[in-house]
Amino acid sequence: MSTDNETVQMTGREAMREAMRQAMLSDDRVFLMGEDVGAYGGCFAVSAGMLDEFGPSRVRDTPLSESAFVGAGIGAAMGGMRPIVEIMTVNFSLLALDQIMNNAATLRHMSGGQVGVPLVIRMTTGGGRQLAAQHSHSLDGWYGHIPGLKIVAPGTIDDFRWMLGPALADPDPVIIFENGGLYGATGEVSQTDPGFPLNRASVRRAGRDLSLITFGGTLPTCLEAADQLATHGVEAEVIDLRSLRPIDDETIIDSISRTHRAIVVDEGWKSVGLSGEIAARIMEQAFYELDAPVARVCTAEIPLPYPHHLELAAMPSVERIVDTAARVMQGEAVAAAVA
Amino acid sequence: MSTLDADTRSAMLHDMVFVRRFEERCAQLYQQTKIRGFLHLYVGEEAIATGVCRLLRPDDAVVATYREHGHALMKGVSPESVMAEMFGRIDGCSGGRGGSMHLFDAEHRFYGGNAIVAGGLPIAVGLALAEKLAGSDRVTTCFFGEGAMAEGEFHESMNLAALWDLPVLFCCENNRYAMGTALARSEAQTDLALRASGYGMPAWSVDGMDVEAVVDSTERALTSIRAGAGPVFLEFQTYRFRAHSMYDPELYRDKGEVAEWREHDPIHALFDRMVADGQIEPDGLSAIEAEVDAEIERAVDFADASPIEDVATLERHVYAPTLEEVAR
Amino acid sequence: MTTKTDVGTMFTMPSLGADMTEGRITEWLVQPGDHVERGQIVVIVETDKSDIEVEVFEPADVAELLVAAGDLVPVGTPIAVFEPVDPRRATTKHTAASRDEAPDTADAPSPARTPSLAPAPTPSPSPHAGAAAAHVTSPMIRHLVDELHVDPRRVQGSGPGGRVHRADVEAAAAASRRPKVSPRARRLMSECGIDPAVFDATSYVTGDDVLARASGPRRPAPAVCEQPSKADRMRTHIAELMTRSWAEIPHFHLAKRIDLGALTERLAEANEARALSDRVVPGALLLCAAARAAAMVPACNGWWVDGRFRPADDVRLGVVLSLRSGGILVPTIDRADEQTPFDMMKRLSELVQRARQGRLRASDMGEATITVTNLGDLGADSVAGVIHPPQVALVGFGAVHDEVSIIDAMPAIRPVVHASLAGDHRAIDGLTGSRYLTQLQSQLAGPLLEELS
Amino acid sequence: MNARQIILDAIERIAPDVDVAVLPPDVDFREEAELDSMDFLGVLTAVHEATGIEVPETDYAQIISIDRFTDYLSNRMQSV
Repeated sequence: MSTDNETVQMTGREAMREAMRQAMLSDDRVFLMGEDVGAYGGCFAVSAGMLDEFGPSRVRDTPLSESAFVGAGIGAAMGGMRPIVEIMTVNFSLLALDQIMNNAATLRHMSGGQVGVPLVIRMTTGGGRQLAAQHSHSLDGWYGHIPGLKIVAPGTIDDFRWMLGPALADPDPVIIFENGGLYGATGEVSQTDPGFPLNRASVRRAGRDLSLITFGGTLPTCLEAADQLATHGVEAEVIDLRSLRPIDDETIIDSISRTHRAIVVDEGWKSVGLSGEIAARIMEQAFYELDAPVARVCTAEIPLPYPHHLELAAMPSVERIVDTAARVMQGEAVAAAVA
Repeated sequence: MSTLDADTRSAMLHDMVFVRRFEERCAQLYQQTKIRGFLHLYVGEEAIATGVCRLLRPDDAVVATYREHGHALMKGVSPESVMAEMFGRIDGCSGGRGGSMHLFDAEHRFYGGNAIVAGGLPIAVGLALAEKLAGSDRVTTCFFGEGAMAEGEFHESMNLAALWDLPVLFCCENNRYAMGTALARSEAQTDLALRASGYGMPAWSVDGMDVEAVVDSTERALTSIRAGAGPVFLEFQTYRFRAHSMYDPELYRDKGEVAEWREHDPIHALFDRMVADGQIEPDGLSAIEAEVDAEIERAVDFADASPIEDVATLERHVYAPTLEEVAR
Repeated sequence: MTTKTDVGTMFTMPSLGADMTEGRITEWLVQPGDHVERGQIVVIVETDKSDIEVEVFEPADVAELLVAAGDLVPVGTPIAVFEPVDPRRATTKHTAASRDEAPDTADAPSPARTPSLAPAPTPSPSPHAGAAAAHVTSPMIRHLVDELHVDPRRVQGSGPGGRVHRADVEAAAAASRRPKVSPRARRLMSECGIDPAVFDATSYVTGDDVLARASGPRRPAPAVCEQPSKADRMRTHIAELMTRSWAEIPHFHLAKRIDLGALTERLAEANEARALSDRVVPGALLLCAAARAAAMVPACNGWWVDGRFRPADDVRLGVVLSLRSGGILVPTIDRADEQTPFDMMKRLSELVQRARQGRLRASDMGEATITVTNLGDLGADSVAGVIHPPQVALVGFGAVHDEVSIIDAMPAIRPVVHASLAGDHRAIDGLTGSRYLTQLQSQLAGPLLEELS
Repeated sequence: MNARQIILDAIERIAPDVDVAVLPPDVDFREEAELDSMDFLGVLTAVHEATGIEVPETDYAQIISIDRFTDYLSNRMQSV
């Protein structure tokens, strides 16, 4: 008899595959559509075996026409289906940005609330695998700018398993950003749905001196940085945003009213980015709780380079987080672009 | 081409006159600043919306463009709600939020105008995909101008629809000008039906100024689609008698060409044939116009009386209302 | 509360409660000429709630009493003059005139910092201020100006014709440096009425630094009307507090039935082995558990102020004591989460005794971070309390009593207590509240048991 | 001093507002005088100071009423 919080070990791709399988088994409105999701089993092998199990009608390989098949996903959702559209990586989603922004995000408003788009779009995101500039972008923050969309980013394997359900149940379009690095990572997955609300952040590690605010691929980096900081006597709290739109201000502000210092860690670029948005919200809502300026650790302001050592130097790293934390604890403003 | 019986003809005549007078009244209202923003009028192309929509079932879906008044009215969206929408009032078919370019009516499955050229095509393909997966024989009709055919989304949508045998009726309203660019200056291959056939779907050209030809072709196309044979592409040759929109000085075409096309006015073409067949009195047109004008005036009064939305509900219609908001 | 003057130390009327603006001297316990030691009670002060014994923090000789018994004076009014009697302090007495050099051992426990230099008045940089802007000549001076990031216009040349010397540059540098004070620190300074100048000009001041210096309560007290009788005053005070709480705080109530079988068994064993005077009552254990649970669930341990929750840094447990003559007193126990059951029993019995004699001390009346109302063994089986603002939670214990419980599917008589949590829904919600009650339960099963053996 | 008087004095010391003279001797005096566990401990402490006798918790049941407490105390006083 398994107790309700017994867990099982899974990789990121296995967790998302199980999520899709269970969704399709329990609701025949749900179907999967995307490039190479069927015969090939998914570019990152997330949907391996699903074509045999559900057949070509519900696991649909598409031509390389992002605008058309994302638009078709929107239309099918308007038509009463609950599609899961996989865009191979966020880098290709730019071809479908017109459909995502001008249709998916906006139809409900233009129609005075009559037309909803209950669609889930999954995209791989993030760098670090030497795929060079056009395959390594982290544009999760961009999409967080658009009213009408809901944006989530699983950082734990448990979230890879349990975010899809509520996303499919949502009457509005939800985009799930899956960091490619986590597909191969293993983690604990609870047997039953923990029922954690899609739009709430989670304190992954409690601490009292400093709040590390991050999401997705950089969550493991922050947890490691927090462990290192602990050896120096600095107890860092790690907040996993989970949702980039809406942002769970309450959890962030509650944390900062206890730690009084914050570092936002985002694999996107610093300029005009998500990290700036979070820093602004902290300034607006917790200014008088701050004992140091909010610091940001982001990817260097360059397209990601191919060489591994350069790519690692550009991206947020444990060292850069620990160094920034040390300076924040002294109340220094950390404004350097790369810092 | 079978000629239609008198009742059908007079109904279509009434519809075309209604759309024509509705659009002309909008032009006037625009000048009185009652309608703002962009306004694209359907004057001259009435036969297509009248002919095609007449054959659609209430549960068929329509996706149109920003030149959509005729399609909306012929698909059953009430003139009052269309006019109120252009006045930006809460009784508009989109609650006042969309305006002329974004008329929506879920009940009549009219899925809006789309202000992005070819932006509606992928959606139509999707709506048809849903029907296919649900195993229904409902058709999704997608109206667009010839300008859309230069967009990548046109190519991707046509290919996907053909590839998956989806129940889509692609209706290209070729009015010869994409805003200020003549067809020959934007398309290497100006035989649009020939291009469409390249995707492996039936495609032919139709005289968009002859409403009976429109009806005939649409009937054949719908029969094929409902039988599951996949999408059909119809190119309707037509002409807009007024500017692209209210801001357009029309420098790109000469007045002679416009006069020549006015000779093919779809309303007069049908009216003359009905008079010749003794189905209507030679002065019958003015009676229809008077009746239509009165109906349109009621729509204008309705729109004028409809209140504007309170700013307090500004942030509504972005996401689905939560249970509490619905209860409130 | 003492403030240094040239003559001696002015002893002022202390603020002894969040809502206190005035105090009446009930009785002086010392006379001019007496010597007092640190911690000695020198005066009894009557407040809305009760008479409070006020102690001194430094050894001193009583020089003069400024306010007679029975007089009502606002908080902060000097009420006596004490001559500090401390070898270290003695020397400063002679050179008290030049206060700046006196080592800053002021009453508030200042953090380990170098004595603060009051920042020299910054010369006004306006160009038309007498001598032309100092002309920086020698390269050495220019280098120094750069090195110390000094604005040349700020440097006042003290040499002939405005020549600039090294000392001038250094003075300008020192003047331009203001302490880096964080927004939180600035807020807390204004709330605690602390002058930024007390901090070293070169230091980086955080909120924690300010809290360390602040000793008095942080909240401005509302005005108090004329003096009804003491008992009535207490009643009106309680009435005010409770109505404000009920009006402002959106209460929610959660309850949990906790089995105390193991605990009462272990307690009986412990008591049997100890003398009567060391015997521990169950109430003391409930207080330990309540305090430790507050430490584990910080979201319940703090204050709702200005529309925001401010967590406390330690657990100062408010204990509601009902007086036999009616009315309640709510003294506090500092670092309540660190007390063993035996410490807690000792402190509880001291508090009960002092409260019943109406002789609570200033240190007993600190600002609670969370409050427990304990009806002891007489009252109801359970209680849903009213939160004491500005706190955000109130823990209620009914009487410990026997109930039928199902153990291994068999009915059994077990001693239980009904614990309840009243929560301020602006600050916390049901999840946090239930997390607190679960912590409370585990404290009563786990660690407290071992500490009893 | 007899046991009964010692007990009544102890109660009066802890609960001055109670008129011990009219306390019914055969009822649970803890309830009657509204003595909570702290007060009850105070009473036992007072009795201990007066007689040197400590009442263990296990004997609480035998001293429910003033009469029974008096018998219990006097027996303990004779046996010391």
